[in-house]
This record gives sequence, C-alpha cells and structure tokens, in this order.
Amino acid sequence: MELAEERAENLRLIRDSAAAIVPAQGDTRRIRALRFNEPGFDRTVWRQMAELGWIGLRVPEAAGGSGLGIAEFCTLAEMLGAGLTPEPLTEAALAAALLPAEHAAPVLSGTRIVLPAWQEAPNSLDAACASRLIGGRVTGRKSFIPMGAGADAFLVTTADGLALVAADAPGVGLATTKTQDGGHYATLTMTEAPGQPIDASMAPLIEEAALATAYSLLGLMERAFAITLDYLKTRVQFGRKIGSFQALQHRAVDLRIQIALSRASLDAAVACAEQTDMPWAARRAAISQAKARASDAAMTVTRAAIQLHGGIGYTDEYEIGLYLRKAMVLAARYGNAALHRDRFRALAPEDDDV
Amino acid sequence: MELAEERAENLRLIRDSAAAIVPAQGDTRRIRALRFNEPGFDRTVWRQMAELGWIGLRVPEAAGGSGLGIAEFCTLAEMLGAGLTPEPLTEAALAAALLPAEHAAPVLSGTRIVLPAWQEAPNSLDAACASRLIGGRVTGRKSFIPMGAGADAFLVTTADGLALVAADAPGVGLATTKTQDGGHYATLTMTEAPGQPIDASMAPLIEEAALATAYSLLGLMERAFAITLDYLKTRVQFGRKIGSFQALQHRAVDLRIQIALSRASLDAAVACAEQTDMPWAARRAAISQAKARASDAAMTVTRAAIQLHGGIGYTDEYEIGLYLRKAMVLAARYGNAALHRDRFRALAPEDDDV
Amino acid sequence: MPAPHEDLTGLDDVRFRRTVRDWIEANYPPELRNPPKRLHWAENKVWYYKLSAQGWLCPGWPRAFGGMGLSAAQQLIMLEELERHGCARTNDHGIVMVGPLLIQHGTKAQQDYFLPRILSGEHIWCQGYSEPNAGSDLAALRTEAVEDGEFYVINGQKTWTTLAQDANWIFLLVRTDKTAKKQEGISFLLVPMDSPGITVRPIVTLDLHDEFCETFFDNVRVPKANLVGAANKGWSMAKALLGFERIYLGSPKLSASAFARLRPLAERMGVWEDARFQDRYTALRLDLADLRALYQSFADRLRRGETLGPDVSMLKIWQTELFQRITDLLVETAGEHGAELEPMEGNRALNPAGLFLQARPATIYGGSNEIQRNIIARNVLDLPG
Amino acid sequence: MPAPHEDLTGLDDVRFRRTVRDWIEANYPPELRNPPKRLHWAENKVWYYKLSAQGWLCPGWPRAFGGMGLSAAQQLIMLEELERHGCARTNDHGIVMVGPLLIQHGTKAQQDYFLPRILSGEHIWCQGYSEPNAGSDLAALRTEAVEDGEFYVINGQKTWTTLAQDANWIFLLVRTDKTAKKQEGISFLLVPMDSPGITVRPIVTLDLHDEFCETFFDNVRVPKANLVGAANKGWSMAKALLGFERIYLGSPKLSASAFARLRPLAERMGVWEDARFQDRYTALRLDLADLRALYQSFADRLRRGETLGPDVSMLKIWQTELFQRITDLLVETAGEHGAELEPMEGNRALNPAGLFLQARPATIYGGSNEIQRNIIARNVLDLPG
Repeated sequence: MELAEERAENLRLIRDSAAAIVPAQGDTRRIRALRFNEPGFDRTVWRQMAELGWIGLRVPEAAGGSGLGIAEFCTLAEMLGAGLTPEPLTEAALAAALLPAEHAAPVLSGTRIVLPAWQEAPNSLDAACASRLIGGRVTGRKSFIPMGAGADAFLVTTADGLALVAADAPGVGLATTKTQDGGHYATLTMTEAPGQPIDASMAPLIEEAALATAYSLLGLMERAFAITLDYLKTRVQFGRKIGSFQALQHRAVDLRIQIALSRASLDAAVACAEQTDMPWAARRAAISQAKARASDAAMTVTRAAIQLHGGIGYTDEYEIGLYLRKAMVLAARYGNAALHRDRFRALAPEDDDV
Repeated sequence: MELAEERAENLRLIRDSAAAIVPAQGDTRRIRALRFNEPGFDRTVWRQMAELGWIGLRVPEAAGGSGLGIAEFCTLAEMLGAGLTPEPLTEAALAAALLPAEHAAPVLSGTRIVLPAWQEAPNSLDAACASRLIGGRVTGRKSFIPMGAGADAFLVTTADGLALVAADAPGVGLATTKTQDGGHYATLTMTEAPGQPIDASMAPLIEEAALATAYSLLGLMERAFAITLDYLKTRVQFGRKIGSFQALQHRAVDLRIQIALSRASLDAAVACAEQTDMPWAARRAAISQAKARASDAAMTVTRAAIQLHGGIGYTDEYEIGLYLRKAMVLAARYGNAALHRDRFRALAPEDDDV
Repeated sequence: MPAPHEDLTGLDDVRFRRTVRDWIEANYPPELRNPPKRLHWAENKVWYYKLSAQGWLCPGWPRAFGGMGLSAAQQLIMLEELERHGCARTNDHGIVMVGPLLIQHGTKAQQDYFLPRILSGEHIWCQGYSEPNAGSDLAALRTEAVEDGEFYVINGQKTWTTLAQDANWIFLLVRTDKTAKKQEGISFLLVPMDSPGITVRPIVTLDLHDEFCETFFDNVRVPKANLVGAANKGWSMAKALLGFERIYLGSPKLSASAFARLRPLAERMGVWEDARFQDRYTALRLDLADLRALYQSFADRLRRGETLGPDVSMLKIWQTELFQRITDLLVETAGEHGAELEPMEGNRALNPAGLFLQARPATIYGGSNEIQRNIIARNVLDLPG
Repeated sequence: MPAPHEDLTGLDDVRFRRTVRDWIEANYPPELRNPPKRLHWAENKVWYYKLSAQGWLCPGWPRAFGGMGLSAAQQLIMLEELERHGCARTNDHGIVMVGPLLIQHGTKAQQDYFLPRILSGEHIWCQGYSEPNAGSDLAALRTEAVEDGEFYVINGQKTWTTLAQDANWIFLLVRTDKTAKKQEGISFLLVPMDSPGITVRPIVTLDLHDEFCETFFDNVRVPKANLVGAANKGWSMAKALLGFERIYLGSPKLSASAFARLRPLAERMGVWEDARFQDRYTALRLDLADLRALYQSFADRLRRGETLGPDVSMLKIWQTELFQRITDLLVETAGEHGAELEPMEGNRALNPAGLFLQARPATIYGGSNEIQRNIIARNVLDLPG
C-alpha cells in the first residue's frame, strides 16, 4: 500500500505542477498566439517545463532526472493534451532518456532541445529504416518530426544505430509542413551530415510515446466533452436548453462511454507497460489496444462536439474546433487506429482474451 | 406514354390480385399455421396463385404464360414479401420460364411444382458446379433449395447443362434444414438419377431471383416499419406515447431513409434489368447494388423494429418477430450484402458512377 | 438455521480464487457447462443443491443467516470463477433478491421462515415486477392489492416473470394505494404460487424458449403477514435491490461467449483468413477487450468498498450492444446457415441464428438501453430534464 | 427589362442538355473548375457576367422578367450539367431567393427596380436570416425594425450571412411586432449594404475560409418602400422560398466530388489494393450510388410537376452524413498527411483535411440534421409531438 500511496502522491504532484503551464479553465490565448508560426512553441515555457522536471521525468534520478514512471509521464501527457499544449514534450522527454550523460545537462535544463527523428514513411511504427550512419556521417531522410523546426539537434535512427545530429550541422536540411493544430511536421534531410553514435534503442521510446500520445488524446477528449456539456446546458433553442433534447442527450452519453472505455483501456495499458516481467509483445499489444481506442474515440468525440455546438462549432474563433484539429494530428501520430488494430492482431495471442 | 400507362395498369392489377393471397392488414394466421411443418406451404394457395397467372408471369403469352415483365414480377415479389408468404413463387415462376413447352402445362396450372436446384456452396451466386449429367443420369449435390420438400421435380444445374430431375426418381435423396421463417432449405443428393436435359441457361434466372428477393425484402421492411410506427403511436410509457420521444423519432427517421434508399436503388435496378441493350455486366452490377442495400436495410429495419417494440418484440407471439425471421432468411438468399458489394466492385466500372 | 459452513472471508484473494475454482471444477456438472439457454429448475437443481450443501449458495448473505458473508471483492471473484467455468445461472431470485430484501426489511418471523427454505432449495422464487403497461416505466404498475381484514386480495397481471413455471413463491410489487403518486403507494408482497387464482402462462420468445411467463392474479388472497417492510414503501426497497444487478448486466460474459463462436464459424465457412473478416473480428475483439478493462475498473471500485453510481449503466449499454454486434457478424458470416433454426450441422458451437436472437432482448431487459441513456444523461452528465 | 434571349423551353430534354453542356464547356473559365472553396465575387464574377450576357443567369424566372422560364425538369438538367462540369456556385442569392420573392410578392416598382439589377450583376445580394440565438430555431429571431415615419429603423445582429462582404444588398427577416407570437410579427426588408450603421465582420471557419459573416445593424434606416409583401407576414414567404433549396442540399455533388478524391489518395498512400480499403471504398460507393438513385426519384417527381414534401429532407440527411463518412475515410487513409493544413505535396486533388473540415458544417446548415429528423418524424411519419 505504501507504494500505491507514493504513486498517488506523485500523480497528484504532476497534476498540480501541470496547472502551472496548462490554464485550468481552458484559456487558449497562448495556443492561438503560437499557432501557424514556427517553431510554434515557446522557449520560455520550455525552460519552465524543464524546471518542473518534466523533460527529465523519465530520466533516472542518478542521471539528473526525476526518475518517475510511465504512469506519471502519461498523467502529464494527459494534462498537456487537455491544454492543447504545443511543446513537443513527449518527444523531447523520451529522447532525453536515451541520451548519454555528457549530453544530458543542457537538455534537462531546457536550453538545448533534442527531438527524435525516426520515421520515414507515413502511418508507420517501424523503427527500421534506410538511413545510414557510416564513419560518423549520416545520410537519409526523416519525416513527421513533430515541431522539428524548434529542435537544436535530432536523435536519428539509422540502419547502423542511433546518431545525434545537430540541426545546424553541414549537410542537414529541414523543411516543414504545417498541421491543423497550428504546429508542423518537419522533414529532415541529411547528406553526409556529421552524427555522433549513441548507444541506445529507439523502439521503447516509440512505444511509450504512442501510449503518452493516447493519454494526450484522452485529456483533450475529456476537455472537449466538458466544453460541449457546458454548451448543452446553456444554449437555448426552441425555448429549451438544447441539452434537454433526448437525441442530444443520448449522443452525449455515447461519447461519455467512449471516454470511459478509453480511460479504462489506457490505464490497463499503463499497468501492463509497467510490468517489466510481462512479455514485450504483450505490453506492445496493450499499447496498441489503447492507442486504437484513443485515436478513434478522440475523433468521435471531437467530431460530435462540433455537431453538438451547431454553427458556432464551425467557427475558428470558438474553442471547440481547436480540439478537433489537435485530435486529427494526435490520432494519426505514432500510428492511427487502423494500424494499431492490425498490430494488436499480430501481437496479441487469442488465448490472452479469456 | 401509352406504354407507361399500360405498365402502371399492369402493376395496379398485380397489386390488386396479390391482395387475394396476402391479407391486407398483415394477418399472419396462415403463416403461423404452416411454419415449421413440411412442406411449409399450401398446395391450395399454390393453385390459386397459378390461376392468378403468377407462376406463368414471366412465361411468354405464346407459351401459355402472362408474358409480363421484370417490373411486374418484382412488384408481386414485394407484395409477397410484405405478406411473409411461404410459397416459393419466385423460384417456381423463374424455373417455369426455362421449361420447354412439353413440361409447361402442369407447372403453369399449379399441379406440378418444379423448383430450381443450382447452389452447391453457401453464400454463392456461382451457377458453375461439380454436378454432372452424363448419359441422362445426374450425379451431384445441391443445397439451399427454398421449400424444396414441396417440389415434384427439380431443374438442376450441372457442368453439362440443365436437367429436369423428378423428386421421386431413383437415386434421388432429399434432406431438409428448418429456417427461422418457418420454412426450410432442402439438400438434394442425386446418384445416377435419371435427368432430362433442358436447353436453357440458369444464370438469368438467378439474377432475376436475386432482384425479386430484394423486392420481397423491401415489402417486408415496409410492413415491419409500418407495424412499428403504429406501435410508436399507441404505446404509452411515462405518460406519453413513446413515439413522442426524440431518440425513437430519430431512429425511426433513419429507418425510413434506409427504406427510401432501398426503393430507389431497386427501382433503378429494374430499369436497368429491362434495358436489354445495356451490357449484361452493368445490369448485374445494378442488381448487386440493389440486393446489397435491400439485405442490409431489411436487417437494420427489422432489428430496430424489435428494439422499438421493447419486450413485446421479443415474444414469438407478437407479429414483429416474424419479419425479422423472414429478413434473416431472405437477406442471405441469392447472396448476402457483402457478397453483392464484392460483385458490384468486380462488375461496375468506376466511370459509370459519374 | 443450517449449521455454519467453513468461513472463507479471511482468505487472501489469490487463495480464495483458487479455492473457489478448484471446488467448481470438481463439482460442477460437466453436462451443464455453457448452456445455450437459461436452464429450468429440473435441469439445474442438481447444481443448486450442490452449492447449498457446500454452503456457497448465498455468497452475499451474512454468515449469521447462512450465507458466506463475502465482501464485494470476494463476490466478484466468485462470479468471475463461475463465469469462467461456464456455470449456468441458477434459479437465483431467492438468493439475490428476496434474501437481501428480508435480511434488511423482513421481520424476524419472515427471516426465520423464508431464509432457510431458500438455502435448502425448498422455496424457489420468481420476481413479479413488470406488467404489460409497466415495462420501462415500472412505476406505472397497476396490479393492486386491496386490504380485506387480515388479508390482501390481489388482482392484476405481471409479465416477463422469469422462470415462473419453476417457482413456488413470487415476490410482488403491487399497488396498495391508488390515490398516491406513481412511485408511492407501492408495496412488497410475498405470495405462494399455488395460491388459488394464480395462472401462469409461459411466453415463447423469439428464440423459441420459455424462460419468461405471464402471471395472472384473480382475487388471490395472502395474509398481511406476507407484507415486507411498511405498506406503500415498496418502491424504494425495490430500487435499492438493483444495485449489484447493474454491474452484473455489464459483465463481459455474454459478449465473450458469443465472440468465442466467431472463429470456429469463420473457419467452417472458409473466411477466417479473409482480410475483411479479420478486420471486423479484430475491431470486435478490441471492443471486448476494452469492455473487460472498463468492467475491471468498476469492479475495482467495488473492491475498494465504493458504491457504484448510475454511471455503471455505461457497462450495460456497451456490453449489450457489443453482444448484438458480435451476433450480427455471426449471422452475416454464416450465409444461408445464419438463418437456420437449429445449430449448424448439429454442432452446438455453431449456432449463429440462435445467438443472434438471444442477443436481441439484451438491450431491452434490465431497463432498456434508451432508459439507461436517459439515466446517465440526467444523473451522470447532469443534463437538464 | 433586358432584351429577350433565345427561348430554350421548347427543346426536348436531350437537345436541351446538349445545348447547355456545349455552351458551358465552351464558356466556363477553366481555372474555376471544381473550386476547393466557395468563391468570392472578385473571383467568380466573370462567370456571373457570362451567364448574364447569355441570358442564362436565372433559369427559373419567367421569361417576362428576364429569366429562362425553364420547367423544374429543365432546371434540374441545367443544375446537373453545371455540377458535372464542376462549375462554381455564383453569388446567387439574388437569383434564387430575392428574384422569386419579388416576382411573387413584390410591387411592380420593386420588380422594375431590382430584377434588372440582379440580372446585370449590379446588385449582389446576401441573406440575413440566422442570428446568434436564432439558428435552428430561426423563428426566435430578434433583430427588430421599428417604424419611424416613412422609415424602418433596424437594430440587431445577423450571422452566417454568406458572402456578405461581396454583397451590396441584403434581404432581411426582421421582427416588426414584438407582441405577436414567434412566427408572426416577422417581416421581409430589402436593405442596401452601404446604409450607415451596418457593420460586416467576416467569420473565419474551421477550414480557415471567410465564406460567412456577422452583420450588425445599428439604427439602420430604410424606406418603408423596401418592405416586401405585407408587414408581419414575412415568415410564410420565407418558408415558401426554401422549396427548391431542399433538393439542392441533397444533391450528390459534394459527396461525389469528395469520393472522387479517395482513389488518388489511396493510390498515393499505397493502400488502393488493400482489401479492407476496398471494402470501405465500395460500401461508400454504393451509399453514393443509392443517393443518386434516391435523388433521381425526387427529381423525377419534380419533373412530373409534383411539389416535393418534407420527405425530401431525407436526401439532405443522407447526403451530408455520407459526405462526412467519405471525408472521414480520406483523413484516416492519409495517415499523418490527414492532419496537414494545406493540400498534400501541393496537389490540390489530395486535400483530405481540408475536405474533412469542409464537410463538418454540412450536417448543421440548411436546418441541422437533428431538425430535419424532427421534421420528418412529425410531418412524414406523423409521430406525436
């Protein structure tokens, strides 16, 4: 029980500290000010996050981090998702956990931003790749790096292991594509770019990032639903609060069920992910189960939220659309629902269901 | 316009004459009395149908039939579907159209019942088969013959052409499997059974039967929906007619839309089927479009009808369950929705959609 | 009271589960595993008697009344093990409804008389709640009981009386004050089924089973001593009884057992390897996996000693609609076989149409899913009325 | 009145279609084909002027007023041909709303002044119906017009005013009698957009377009001569105007053009041959094919001279929800590209997120689908209120 109490206390602390960055009442002024501009996030906030220990959340205490677990990290991701936070914390914190000690300090203090660059094809979780690291030089092309324009360096997967590549190194090119949430994906091209070999594996990072992203989706769908419920309770048409119309009530209930399923599914995946004696395939299957549900549910909830808002939901000015845009981005990131259903089928033996 | 008027008059006559067999108000006493008994239909009614010209409906006037078109036949199938009629008229009338003159008279008069036997695998429209007709002897196995226990003879497909096989011929065996609508499927086994070669093709019959069955589904879903609407308008709970609850209203509207789509789709398929200058593949694609919609819509409507009836819908005594049972049978007959969607994809060139 | 049985309340969860599992495996009649339909008394009384003899018939009753005195957490483990083994549900209305009712609201005399007879299987109970015009709107019930000296005289009709043909007692909600508002003026009466004036007529359901009955009351007389609790206060007692049932209705069991039929059927039909089938199959599998996760999260709350609120109805909605989606796929996959009356080729594991029809009432009984959604909208989401 | 143009009303359908098609193909500006968004006046006025010069701007108006005088059947053919060629919708509120309104209810002076100016493109109209608190419940509108001698003084706010920034006139529904019941006391007023006191503020929509505006009225004065029909009788006139719009909202066009994007996208993403993609693709294709069939059956009724009843709303519901399902699949198929702000790789044909967002309001505007279902339930299915 002592462990459980410590865990509960940690989660409470995470929630409290998140309130420093994420406005409690869903104030989106900061989000709107940053969106559609590069790098799309705020270095001052970034250093604040570092001070709160978030970037080192998954880094062992001995290595200068907070040494907290997956559950704490996911709770933070949930809060950040609810707040539509543009900072690529999930990515940076996981990359930080892979960096050797000599690179850690400026990263953990928030002065240097290192983002992972592993993806080469859309809707893929495959860390295998065509990029090469030969003689300290990296050649290859990486896509879909969230907020990559804000990185000082990239932790790059190659067929020859990980490499740390500075953004301003010779042979490095960066192009960006804006995304609906106001951020961007970066495409990184490296031609004989100097890269320092790093002895670590990207695969666990991708898994954990997928799970954390599922939590961000959970946070945002909860918030979007809460905003929608408020609207149903205040908007009057035909002389009645629209939330009194049975068809809308039932629709809201179905959304609530999707959110409840998501939370249960995600919490179960965290419990699996923490069981290091559980087979790796089974833990990954649980993550796929969670991400598939979260991706689908977040889209269902935010789409319906627009509909339940009526015309005002279609304005860019009103809050609710921001949640749909963010859901579009995160639902597809680290594999969309279809990909994770496929992966679940491949990974989960049928007998486990009984 | 004259042709259109004649057509309208024919359709009106068909509807009027159908009322002789199908009770207008949905009285199901006859249906209930016959169900789960073999042969599951009524020879007296059969002769009445013959007198009304239905068995010869698709047989040219010169050959002793009514010489009417696909539209008239489909309208009749719709009426019979609405009436849950157990007699295998669709099958018999189409077989009759393939029989040579010397076999026609007793069939058209209703004294001899000949049913087609073409199917060898479940959920298949493939008229190709393993059965053989060699030296006037048929060997093979045919399944899913609707109401086959009531047949005097079978029009059998073989790899060597059609054959007419008497039910009481040596080498002929018949087994039955009861179906949810109170009827049965027969499995016909033939071992060196005497069979008379018939020079005709089964394929158009199967197409037309699929379309007529889609109309039977349309008739039954219209009737099931009407019964359900009546129930919504009379049943009181919480001091209100349940049809005043918005969630049920919206559900009813969605069913009405499915029915409207079905009718439009089916009528378009009849229009195609009648255009003999249209490519065969295009006509078959239109039939697949129609059967796919009708199968899905009928299941959707009858399932929802049970739910909208509440507990009473789950009793065997109440009418509405009969429609669900019949829908289950007809939705799967001549290919279920999934099969027809596949066939549509294979048959319909994409350009036709524009 | 029967002699006290072994006290299992002190076992830790792992040992308790093991104890329960071992005993079930050793004692459950193999021929009754995974019955396709609700069993009648004649079929499953052997199991009732075994549980009774073991002292395990009434997990939730206090030990002082002959129960096992289990915590909610232990009851859940017991339920899980019974479901895991595919045990038939017994004629359990006495156990889960009448017993708890009497323990809480009955007189000493009622407890002394009725509880041992439930434990012994001498009294088999059925539940008289629903009426033809009081289904979803149960408070609209009209069966009335009029005082006549030391008796009540009952007239009216109940319906959906589960296994009434097997029962020798019925517990009834009746209207004892016609002038009161809907939910008031309702009382709880215990009535022997052999009372003159009671007629039972089985209802044949869509799957051609006779699990339910209509029960008619024509001037049926019962002593006033058969009233439970105060007159006109039956409604709140009845509502309170439904607590545990709500998580029970959300158990993944029905969906899981239907789901388990998909693979053998698909293999038989030759579509198991089909990508489209696999896609739908996996989506349902995940729907079921997430149902399990959600069910466990509610069960955890019970284990922690919490009382479940109306949000537990989410389980019932998702479970029952998933059950139907699974059986929809069964029927579609089976082609023409999906409309057959009997299991396919005599194989009880391949019974798509039967399961499809059995799944239909799941969204209707126990409070229709429409009612459940109304309740969640009002009481969980706090949406305006 | 402008000089009369060639009379096409006597052509048979085949020749009429051919005539229309040929002229469109020869005259429609190629750069405006299949625009991704509703075009502004500056962009599409060239097409308005061409139609005007040809005398084809107002197919439904009587020839005496400068229209083409087409039957409903011919108007449908013309609409089909415009859609087939991918023609942009013009700033057409004057054509489809104000013109018919004035032809039926306007004074001779109003007709003489306004109709030629619509035909020439001098007056571009917008529609002032919706208000922030009168969306689905349009009759709740509160913008009021108070009599002041020979003028009305207007105060209030309209919203969702389509392309108001392009218009120089607006036709307004305003409340002229606050004491009357909701639907009564509403009048129709014609107001120049350059009147002092009018402020237009574009609304940026989810797809970051400015098709709609808010329009504010602060003591705006218009002569009473700008009242159409009788005072306080505007509601029934407005309702009657919506007839043709209802089949227009059910046109397969939007769904078809979104559907046409599926294949190129799937090919680009390498999933075109995937069985699961094909399954969903074909299901949507059939949903679209059946929409076409249903649309044709309503169009046939128009061709036979029938007036369409409220059941035509079925088309709107199915069309708009299909449009959304198609764009849902576009987004899913595109993976990360499905959340990009701009068309993929600069290819305008690959714009999954843009289409997805454009599809969102389809189920809201023109009477939300919830309202449409209410209407069908009451007025077609005759369900109790």
